[in-house]
Amino acid sequence: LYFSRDTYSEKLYVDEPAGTPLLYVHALQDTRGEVPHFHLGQHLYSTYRSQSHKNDWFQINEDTGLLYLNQSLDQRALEKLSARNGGFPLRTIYLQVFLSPKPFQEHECHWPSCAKVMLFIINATMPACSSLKPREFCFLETGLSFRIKENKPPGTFHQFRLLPVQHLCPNISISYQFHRDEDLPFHSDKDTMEVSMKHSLDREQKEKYELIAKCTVRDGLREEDVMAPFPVTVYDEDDSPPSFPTGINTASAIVEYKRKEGTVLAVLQVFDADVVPSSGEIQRKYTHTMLTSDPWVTEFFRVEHYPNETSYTSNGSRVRAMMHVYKLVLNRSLPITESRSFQLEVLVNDTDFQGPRGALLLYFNVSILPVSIRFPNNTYYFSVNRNAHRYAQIGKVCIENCKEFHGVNVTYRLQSPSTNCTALGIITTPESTTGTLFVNDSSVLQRSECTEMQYTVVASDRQSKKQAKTLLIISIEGNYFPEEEGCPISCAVNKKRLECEECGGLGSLMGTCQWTFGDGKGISKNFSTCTPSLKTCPDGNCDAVESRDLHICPQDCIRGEIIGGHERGEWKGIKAGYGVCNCFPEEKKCFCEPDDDKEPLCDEVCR
Amino acid sequence: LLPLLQAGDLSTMDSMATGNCIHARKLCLADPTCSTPFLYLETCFPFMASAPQKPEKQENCREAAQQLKNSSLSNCRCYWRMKNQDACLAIYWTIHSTLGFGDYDLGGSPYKEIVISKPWKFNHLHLDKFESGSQSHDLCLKSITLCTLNDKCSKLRLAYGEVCSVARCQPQKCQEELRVFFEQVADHYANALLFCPCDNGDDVCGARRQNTIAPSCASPMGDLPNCLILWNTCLQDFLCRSRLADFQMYCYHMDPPGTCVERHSGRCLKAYMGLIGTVMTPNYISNVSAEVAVSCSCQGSGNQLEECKHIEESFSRNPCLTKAIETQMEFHRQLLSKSFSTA
Amino acid sequence: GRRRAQECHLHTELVKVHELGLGHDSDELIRFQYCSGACPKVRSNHDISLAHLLRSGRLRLPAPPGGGSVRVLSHPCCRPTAYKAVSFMDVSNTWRTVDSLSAAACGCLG
Amino acid sequence: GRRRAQECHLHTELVKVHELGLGHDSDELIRFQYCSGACPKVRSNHDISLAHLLRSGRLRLPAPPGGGSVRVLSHPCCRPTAYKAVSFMDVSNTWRTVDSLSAAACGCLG
Repeated sequence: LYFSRDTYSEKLYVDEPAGTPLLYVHALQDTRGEVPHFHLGQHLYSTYRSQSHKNDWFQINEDTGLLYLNQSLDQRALEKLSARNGGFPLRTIYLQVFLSPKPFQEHECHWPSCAKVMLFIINATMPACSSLKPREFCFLETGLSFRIKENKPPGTFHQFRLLPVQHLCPNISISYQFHRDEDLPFHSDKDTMEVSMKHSLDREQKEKYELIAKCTVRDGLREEDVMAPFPVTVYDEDDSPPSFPTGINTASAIVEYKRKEGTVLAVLQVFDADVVPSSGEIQRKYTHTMLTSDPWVTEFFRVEHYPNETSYTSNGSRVRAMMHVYKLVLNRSLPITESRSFQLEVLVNDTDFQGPRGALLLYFNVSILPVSIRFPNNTYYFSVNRNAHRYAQIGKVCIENCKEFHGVNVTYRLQSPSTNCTALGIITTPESTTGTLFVNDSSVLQRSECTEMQYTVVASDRQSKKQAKTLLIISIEGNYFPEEEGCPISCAVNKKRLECEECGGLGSLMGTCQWTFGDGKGISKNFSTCTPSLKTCPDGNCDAVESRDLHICPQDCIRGEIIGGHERGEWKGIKAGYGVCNCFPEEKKCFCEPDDDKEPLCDEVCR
Repeated sequence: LLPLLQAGDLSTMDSMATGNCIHARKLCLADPTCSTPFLYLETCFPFMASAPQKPEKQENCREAAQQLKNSSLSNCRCYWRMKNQDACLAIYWTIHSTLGFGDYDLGGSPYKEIVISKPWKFNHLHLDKFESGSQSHDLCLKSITLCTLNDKCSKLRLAYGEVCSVARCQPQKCQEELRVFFEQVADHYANALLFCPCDNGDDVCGARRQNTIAPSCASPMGDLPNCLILWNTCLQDFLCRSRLADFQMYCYHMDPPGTCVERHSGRCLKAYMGLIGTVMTPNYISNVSAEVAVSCSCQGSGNQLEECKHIEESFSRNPCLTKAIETQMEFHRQLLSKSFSTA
Repeated sequence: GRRRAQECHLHTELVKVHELGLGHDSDELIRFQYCSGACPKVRSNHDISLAHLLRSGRLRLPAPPGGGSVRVLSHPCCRPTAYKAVSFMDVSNTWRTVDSLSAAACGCLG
Repeated sequence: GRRRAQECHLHTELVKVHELGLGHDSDELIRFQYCSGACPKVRSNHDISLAHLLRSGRLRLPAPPGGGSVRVLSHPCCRPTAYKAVSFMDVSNTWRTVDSLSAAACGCLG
C-alpha cells in the first residue's frame, strides 16, 4: 500500500467545532486485495520537531482516511502549542499519518507508508461564506501533486472537495472536472468528486501527466470557473530488461601502436527503459563480468561502466531512461612483441529486473598486432656550427610511427666508431618516443681537424630488448670565434637586446643568444626575453635537454620565484610574462618587468 | 503569545551565554535525570538521522530524545559569531537529528540570530575620489571599493582571495575562508558585495558579481553532482546541515504557504550567505542574470525526481528568496548610485 | 609627533591595480603600503666618513657602461622588513594573488 | 666579468686620513673601502610596483617639513654587511685606531 501524496494540507481556523471534517488521505494498492488502515501519529509538531506535543485535537477514521477535529482548537490550546515553538508564532501544525496494520514508529515518516499533514493555523474565526472568494471554495494555495506507481492496480487517489469550507457553506454548488480530459487514464466523478485511475499506468509510456483541474462555483446566479494544476508523477519499477539500442552487441578492438594502460579499445552501449535504480545504487545493481578463465586477459584488459540518463519521446512527452556505456580498456601496457586474437564475452546483468531477460552478453573481438622497431631511412644527416655551445639541440631522430606509439618504452643511444671527434649526446623524450641530439662537448667543435662526426643510433625497446640501428653523419660548419669577456653562462640573464646578442650561452646553436620581442600586451605568452634558441625556448615545455641544466632555458624550467607581472606554467616555467623576462638560474629567480626600466629613481629622491 | 524573538526588533539583548546549547549542556550534565538520556543520545548518531542503525538502538535513541523534551536542551540554540559554534551545533543536532521529518525537512534552524542592523554610513566623498576617474556605473565594483576602504572587510576579503586565487587554489581552504568572511564581515558589506545590482546587459558587472565568491576554485566545475547526493553530503557535515536548516526555515518554509514573511527577508539573505563556503554554495547562474542556483542537477534521480526538483527549486524558483534579493539590490541601487549623482 | 612623521615608517596609498605596472588588468583598488622616511640614528664611523668623502667630491665614481647613476648610500636605508600578498579580481574575473606586493613593516637596514 | 662590475660589491679608494672628516690629523694614506652597485637580483614585486608608481608620478610624496629629500627606495640597498677598523699614526706619531671605518663586505639589504 502507498499514499498517493507525500504531503496533505488544509487550513484550520481557531474555534472550529469538534467533528469538523478536514481532509481525506488516500492509499493505493501495491497488489489487489490490500485493504488500507490509517493511523495518526500520537504527537503533533511545529517548526521545531523537538517540541512535539500530545495530539488531543485530531483524529482519523481508520477505514475511510477522513481526518477530522476531535476537539476544537481554541485560543488557550493555541497558546499552549505556541509556547513550545521556540519563540515563533505557531502558523503550521504537522501531523503524521501511517498506513498498515501495525503503527509505524512515530518519527520515521518517509513516503510511501507515511505521509505528512500540514495544517495552516489561521488565528481568527472562520469567515462568513459570503466573504470567501471563489478560489477559496475550490483549491488551497499549496497546490496539488500526486504519485502513482506504474503497473499497480487502479484506485481512487484524490477527493476534490475542501471539506471545512463545504461543511461551513453547504449551499454553495461546486463541481470539478478535468480540463480537456479526453483519453486520459483518470476519471473525475461528478457526484463523489473523487478522482480515480481508469487502468494501471505504464511509466515507459508516459511518466508525467500535467493535468488542469477546473472548479465551477455557482452561488445563485453567479458562476465562476477556477483552474489549478493537477500534476501526476508515475513512479518507476524495474520492469524493462536491458537491450541493445542499435541491435549491435559486438565490437572489434584492434591494438597496434597505442598499447598504454588506460587506452580505450572499444565501446558498446546497453539501453534500459527504466530509471531505477537511481544513480546512487546503479553501479551496485547493474553488474558486468568478463567471462574468461584466462588470467592473462584479466591482467591486461578491464571493462568500465558509465551509466548516463537519457530520454525518448512517447505520447508527446519526454520519458527518462538509462543508456549504459561499456568501454573495453587496456589494464596494463602491452609489450610490442605481444600478438594474438580472441573474443571476449562480457555478461551485463540488471540484477534489479525480475525476469528471465535481465542479462545480456557483449562480444569484443580483440586483435593485438605486433609492432616492430625500425628506422624509416638508413642514414641521418645533420650539421652543427663550430660555435655551438653545450646542450645546443642539433636535431631529432625517431623510429617509424614514433608519433603513434603510446605505452612503449623506446630508448635511444649513440655508438661512435672513433673517439676523437665525438661531441654529441642523445636524450630520449618518452612521451613522443623521440631521441634528441645535442652538443655534449663543445670543445671538440672548436678543433679545426674535426670536420665531420659519424655515429650509429641504437633504438631499443626496454621490455622486449628489440633493437634498430641507423647511421648518423654530422658535418661541422662555420669558423670558431672566441666569445666576449664576462658573458653569463645563461642567455636568460641578459635583459637588453644588445647584451643578449653579443654573448652566447648554454644551448645556443650559433654561439650567440637570440632576442625575442614580446607583443607588449600586458601579461602575455610572447614576452621579450633572451634565448639560446627560438625553436625550443621559450615554448612552455621544459624538454628533456633543457631539464638537464636550469641555465639552458630557465624561462621554461624555473620552479623558483618569478617576480613582476607573470603567469606560472602548470608545473614549471613562465607561461606568460609582462614586458621583459630575465632569469638568474643561480638564485633560481626570474623577473618580468617593462623594459623601459631606466635606473631606479632612488638617487633623485633619496640622496 | 510569546514575544517574537526575531530580527531587529528585540529591545533587550538576550545574552548570548545563557540561551546557547553549550550552556544548556552544562546545566543538563549537572542533573542526572537529564544527563543520563543525553549521554546515551550522544552515542546514537552524532548528527545524522538516516544513519543505518539497529532498530532497537533507534528506538532507545528516540526514547532518550523524548525524555529530553522538557529539558533546557530541547530549546537551546546557537549564534552566528559565537565562540565554539561547531561544539554548539554538535549538541543541537544530537538532540534534533533523531526527530527529522524524513530526509528533506530539517525541522527548524539551530541558529537564533539577533540581527541589530545599524544604518550603513559610508563616506561618499572618500569613495568618489577613486570613482571619479572611471565613468563606469558598475555598482558591484563600487561595493568592492567600499570593502577595500574598510580595514576589516578588506582584510577578510584578501584572506579568501589569496587561497582562492588561480595560481594557488586550495578548494577546502577557499571554502573555509569564504565562510569566515561571510560570518565575520559586517552584514551590510557582505550584502553590498553579493547583492549588488547590475544594469541589464552589463555582463562585466554580472561576471564580477558571479565570480566574487571564486566559484572556479571553491566549487570546481566537474560534471554536476545529483542534488540528492549533494544534499546528503551536506547532511553529513553538521555545519553545512545547520546552514541548510537555517536556509530552509527562513527562505523556504512559507508560513503560511504562498506568503513571504516580510520581516524575514533580511534573515533569509543571511541564511543564504551562510551556505556560501559549504558544498551547497549557491551562486548566480550566469553573468547576465540575477537568478541564483546551487550547482547540481537532477540527472539520475530515478523515482526521487520530485524530491530532487524540490531541492533545486528551493534556490532557483523560490519566490521569497528572489524577492529578498531584488529588494536588497534595489536598496543598493539607491544607496550606491547616490554618490554618482553628487559627483 | 612631527619628528616621528619624518622617520622611516609605513605609508598607505590606494592605487588601481593596473597602475602597479605588473601587467595585470583590473578595475579594483588595492591598498599599496611602502616604506619611507629618514634613518639617522644608527650611523657609523664608516657612514660619517663616506658622507664626507661624497660631499667633498673626493670620491669620483665611474659611471656604469649602461648609463644611469651609481648608487652609494651613506646611511642605512628605510626598507620593508616584511611583505604581504595582495589579491584582486582581474578583468576576466579571475582571482589573482601577487606575492610580496605590499610592505607589512619597515626598518632601517644596513 | 663586464656585467659583474655593475652589481653591489666592495670598492677601494686610497685617501688621506684628514680627508675622512673625523678630525684626525695625519699624513698617512689609508685604504677606505665602501659598497656600491646595483641589486637587481633581490628585488620583489613590491619593488617593481614601487618603481613604476614613482616613475609614473602616481606616488606624490609630501615634502618633509624640514625640507631635504624624502627617502623612498624601490630596490634593496647596497650596504656594508661587515666593517673593519683602520689604524694609522697621527701627526704626533701616536698610533690611532678608528673602529668600523672601512667596509669589509657588501650585500643587498632589504
